[in-house]
Amino acid sequence: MKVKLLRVVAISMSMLFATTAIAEIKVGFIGSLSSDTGLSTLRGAEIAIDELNAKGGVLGQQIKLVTADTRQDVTEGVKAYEYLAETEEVDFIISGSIDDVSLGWLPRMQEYQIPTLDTWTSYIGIIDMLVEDYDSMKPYFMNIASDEALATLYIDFGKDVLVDKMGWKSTVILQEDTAFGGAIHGLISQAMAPVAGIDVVETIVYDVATVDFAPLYSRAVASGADFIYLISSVNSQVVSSQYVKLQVPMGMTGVNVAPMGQDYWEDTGGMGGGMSTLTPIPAVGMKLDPASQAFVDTYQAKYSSRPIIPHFNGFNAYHGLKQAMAAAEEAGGFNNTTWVSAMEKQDLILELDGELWLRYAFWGNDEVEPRTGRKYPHNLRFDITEPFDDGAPSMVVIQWYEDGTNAVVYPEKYANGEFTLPSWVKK
Amino acid sequence: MVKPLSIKNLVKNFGGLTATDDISFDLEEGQSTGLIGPNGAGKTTIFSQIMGEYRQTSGIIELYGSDISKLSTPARIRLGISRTYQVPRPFSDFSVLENIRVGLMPDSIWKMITQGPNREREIELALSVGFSEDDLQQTPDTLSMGDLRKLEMARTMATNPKIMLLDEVFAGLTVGEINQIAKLIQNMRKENMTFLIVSHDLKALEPLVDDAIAINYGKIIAQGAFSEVISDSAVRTSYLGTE
Amino acid sequence: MLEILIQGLLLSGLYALIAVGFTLIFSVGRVLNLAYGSYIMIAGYVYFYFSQLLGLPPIVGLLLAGILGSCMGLLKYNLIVKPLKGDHIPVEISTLILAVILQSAIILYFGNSAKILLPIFQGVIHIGNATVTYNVLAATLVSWLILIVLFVFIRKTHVGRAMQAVSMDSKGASISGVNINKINMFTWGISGFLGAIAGVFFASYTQLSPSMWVAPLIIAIAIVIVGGIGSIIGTLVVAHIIGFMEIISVALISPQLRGVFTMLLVIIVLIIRPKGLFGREEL
Amino acid sequence: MGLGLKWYHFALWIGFIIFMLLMPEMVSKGTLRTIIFANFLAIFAISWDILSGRTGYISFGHPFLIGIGAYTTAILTKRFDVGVEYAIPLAIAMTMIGGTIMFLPALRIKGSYFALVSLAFMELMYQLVQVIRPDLTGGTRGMSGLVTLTRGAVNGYYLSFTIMIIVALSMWLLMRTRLGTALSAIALNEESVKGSGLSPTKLKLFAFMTSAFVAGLGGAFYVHYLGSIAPRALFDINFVFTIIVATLIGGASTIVGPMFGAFFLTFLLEYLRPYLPGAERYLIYGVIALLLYMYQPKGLYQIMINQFNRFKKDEDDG
Repeated sequence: MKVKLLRVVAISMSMLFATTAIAEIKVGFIGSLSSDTGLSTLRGAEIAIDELNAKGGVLGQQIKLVTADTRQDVTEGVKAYEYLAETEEVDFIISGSIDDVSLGWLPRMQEYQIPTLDTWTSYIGIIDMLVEDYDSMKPYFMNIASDEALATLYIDFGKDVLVDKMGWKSTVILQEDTAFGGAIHGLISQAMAPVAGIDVVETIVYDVATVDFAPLYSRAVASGADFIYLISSVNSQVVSSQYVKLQVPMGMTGVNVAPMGQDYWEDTGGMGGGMSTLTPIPAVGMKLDPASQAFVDTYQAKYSSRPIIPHFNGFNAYHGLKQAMAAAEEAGGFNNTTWVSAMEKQDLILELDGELWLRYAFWGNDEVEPRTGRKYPHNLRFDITEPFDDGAPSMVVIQWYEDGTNAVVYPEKYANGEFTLPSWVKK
Repeated sequence: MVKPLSIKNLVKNFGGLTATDDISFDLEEGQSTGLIGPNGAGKTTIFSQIMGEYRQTSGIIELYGSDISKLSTPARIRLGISRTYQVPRPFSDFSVLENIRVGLMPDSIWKMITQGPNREREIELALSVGFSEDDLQQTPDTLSMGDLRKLEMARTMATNPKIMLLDEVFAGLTVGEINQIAKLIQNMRKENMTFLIVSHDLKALEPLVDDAIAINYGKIIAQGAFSEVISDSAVRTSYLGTE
Repeated sequence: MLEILIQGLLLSGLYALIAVGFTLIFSVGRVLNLAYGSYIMIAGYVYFYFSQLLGLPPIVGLLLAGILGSCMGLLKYNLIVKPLKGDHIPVEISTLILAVILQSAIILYFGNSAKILLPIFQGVIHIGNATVTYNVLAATLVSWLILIVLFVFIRKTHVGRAMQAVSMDSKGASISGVNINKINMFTWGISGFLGAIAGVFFASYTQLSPSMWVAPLIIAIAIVIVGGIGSIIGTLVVAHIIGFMEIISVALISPQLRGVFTMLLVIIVLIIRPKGLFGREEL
Repeated sequence: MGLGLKWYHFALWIGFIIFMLLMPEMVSKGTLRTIIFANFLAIFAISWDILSGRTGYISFGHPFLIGIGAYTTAILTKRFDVGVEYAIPLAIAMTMIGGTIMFLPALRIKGSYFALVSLAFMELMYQLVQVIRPDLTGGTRGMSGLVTLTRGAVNGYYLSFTIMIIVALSMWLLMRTRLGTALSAIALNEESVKGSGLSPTKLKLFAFMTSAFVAGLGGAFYVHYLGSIAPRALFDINFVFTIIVATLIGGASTIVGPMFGAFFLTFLLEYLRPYLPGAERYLIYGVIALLLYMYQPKGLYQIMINQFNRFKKDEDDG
């Protein structure tokens, strides 16, 4: 009896000691393993690592990828980060986390000081944390343009397209009740109205669990505005497809997360035509530079399940991971000062037909972006002023047509389609 | 002389139905009184009002001269009046001793925490109602109806009452068990306990009570010495009418 | 005003459809089936799989979903409710665990991202400012049809009256010769079927997602609580109270308080009238 | 006090505490981090057990209480620069007020109905936190960069274990007194408790307040361990699910059961991670939980007691 008991104890103890270290570079992925968002980042990283390993790895060692699932849950995100840091002892972390999940594990990043690259969240609050406390936040990089930059360029779209081209003067804002919705609403109502000359007639805030959008659309139609401005990130297929199903007799554009993926059409069962949204780049429907196109080709050859084309963060992960490894090569490791300064100097310019098309570089700690007049330390180096020769624009506007195709409609330089109204809307 | 329990003009309406219609009676110190009447006459409703489980529509209930009409059930029990139920309601997962333990507890969280259980008193109570040493750790699901009634008596006695209201104490019992319970009541009568007893079994009731109150349709129809009450013609017809 | 009336009627119809299967179990079996939302979710996915991915006709998808819902109900009754002897709390907790398991299973097979179902019936009509899709109209009509059939079934047929008897007093019913087990099986089967039908309509109304079981479950619970145990009429009336409350708060007050009013109603009713507004404890 | 303590109770507790204190010497930091979460889950499960396991008032909305504690201290420290030494006691006091609010419906309703009201409380709180004053609560995204009390796995481990063991031991002792018996009696038959001259209202209020105290304590330290707070993760049916399942798998109404249940569940989940990184993990975990619960609704505690009794019987026989 006693021998048996001892054996049980011995086995359980050995399980506790289970992990061992091998000489290799470990990259940790943190994100949801069952969402398009998470999978885009994961697969972007996988392809980059395959390519790097084929060329001999980094610092003379092979790169190994370990994953930690967050299930898009904040607490799971903290556990996942701890798992990567303490059990797997990774050198670098690439993240496809959504806003609140990133906010959840950020205190752990500050504690462990592990170089971390976020590819999906564009939450300006995180960049603000870098502004306030650069020292503890410096291993953090975000290679997607943050909210502020997205919104600024979007207001230009309002002026150039909605007012000048469509002749719209007033809007009714349909906003989901989330922090994201609130932030975008603030930018739109305070800047778009005065700058672009669009009058906000009414704002309708709805609860994200809303089942039935018919009364909301009725209210929007009754407001008498020229078009609906939709702000939706959670369950945005529902609000989009109900717009189509109900054939709401009004134009609609805005910030809508669901149409940002190529799977949107299948997900809505084709009930998604006419929808337009701003999206970070590289967007669906956008022409790609050769390097990014090659990435997509490899991706499609390698993976058969959704997302059929990686979302923007897949590209960010692919290019960003290579930059992070290049920085490590230059700095001789992942030290939180030498690696950080090497990473800050990374600059990848991707050209299409001789023009600057995409740029992966970062704002420095003290640089001020001229148009918004503020600092964006470690945020992607975006450009929000035409003719976009210093960097890629922070966003483009895409539209889905009723035949299931999509195209970029703004800005001019990237556009390959026209902004139009769905067929059931009377001009 | 202050009466242990004094009921004055008790009325209870349930919607349009009058369950207790202007009932008044007193209990005498150390006396045992039978409360009899046909099914649905309102006996249990009177018990429930005395214990505060139902609030009376009007009327006064006095315990040793003070009005208890506004007090909660536990407060009334602490003043020295306690009842048993027609269907025993033990704590199903508890042993016999634990069931009694709940009855013995003071209604003070502090004392519950700081003072341990009084095991001697628990055992004494259990044995006094006729449990054997072997029964003490049994749980109610293994007990007979008679044992459950004994347990209920013991838990009621544990609250240290001066007046006990017993509701159908003999229902569902074997002759042997009836005798056991009867003996227990007789012993307590010797110790000057005041009783109000409801029972259908008039024969078993007779030796246990001095007086009786007969009610029908919520009204008192006869009151006095037990032998007089049961020979009362109104009482006889009320019983014959329903049985 | 007209559109509030129309939209209110439509939404309430859907809510009544969602709640009725839940009500049945609650009145006959006296247990809350917290995995009820899973019928709704799984039915949506089954319909999606057969009718949208494989291209079978909608009615086939709907029936397959219903049959599967029925089977799930029977399995749940035999594997969970019966072994636990219908004890309320253990059944509630195990059905809650089951719901979470089913959610993981769906994520595993279909992924986490939400999908939109094609409408079962295509097309819209405009009435004033309100637009009504045929799909929602159909859901409402089906809901009314099911409620009427169920009402008649319970009053007029032998099995229905036996269900009624069990719901009022299962011991009494058992003494008078009703086979409780059979009636329970039957009820769980029907409830699963109804839940599944409601699920397909609910999903085609909103979306498919692995976490979609929570919202309809809360609606069903709210309706049953406010309505009180059981009565079909009560379910219908309260579905309309909650449906209209929601439409009115969205249209006239503040859309973001949509759910708050429902929750407040639930809490207030439970505290003031724990038996519910129509708590007659019979079907 | 008549706690009925035996020598082996002392031996087991002291053995357990020594074993746990030596843990940082024996295991990796990653494992320690896992145990920290287990410690917090144990605190929440014990809080649930005091209320629901004991008195039978099943709470499906326990995050309502935990959330009050967590949000109070998060808001006080982040927005008003209050020191944690004041913020945490205030948070606990607020949670006890929340416990009193949750207690009010329990005056009138019980069973499934109470369970549902508690769920409604959680849902209401979830909606309110997002809508009312997002400048204080951080709205949907919650808050990050909150004060953390410890740095490093070892310190976090010692702090969380200390709180957990104090809570567990004191509640275990408390529930061995006659008060524990009286609270259990409420679950068995509230009418008979009244009929025994005890006020169920007073007892229930005490159970709610104690449960809220523990939940507030746990919630406050939890948020200062995480360094962030997010409403979506807190007021989540999955969180409720984990707390309840931990308690039930361990053995409701035993205090030590929920503690072991929390450890069991956390480790089950973490050990599955390397083999099943994705959604399969939760499937397997749920199935194990359901089977265990169906097999023995009284939990691991009861299984262990049964094993112990069988072992003892074997010894006696042999």
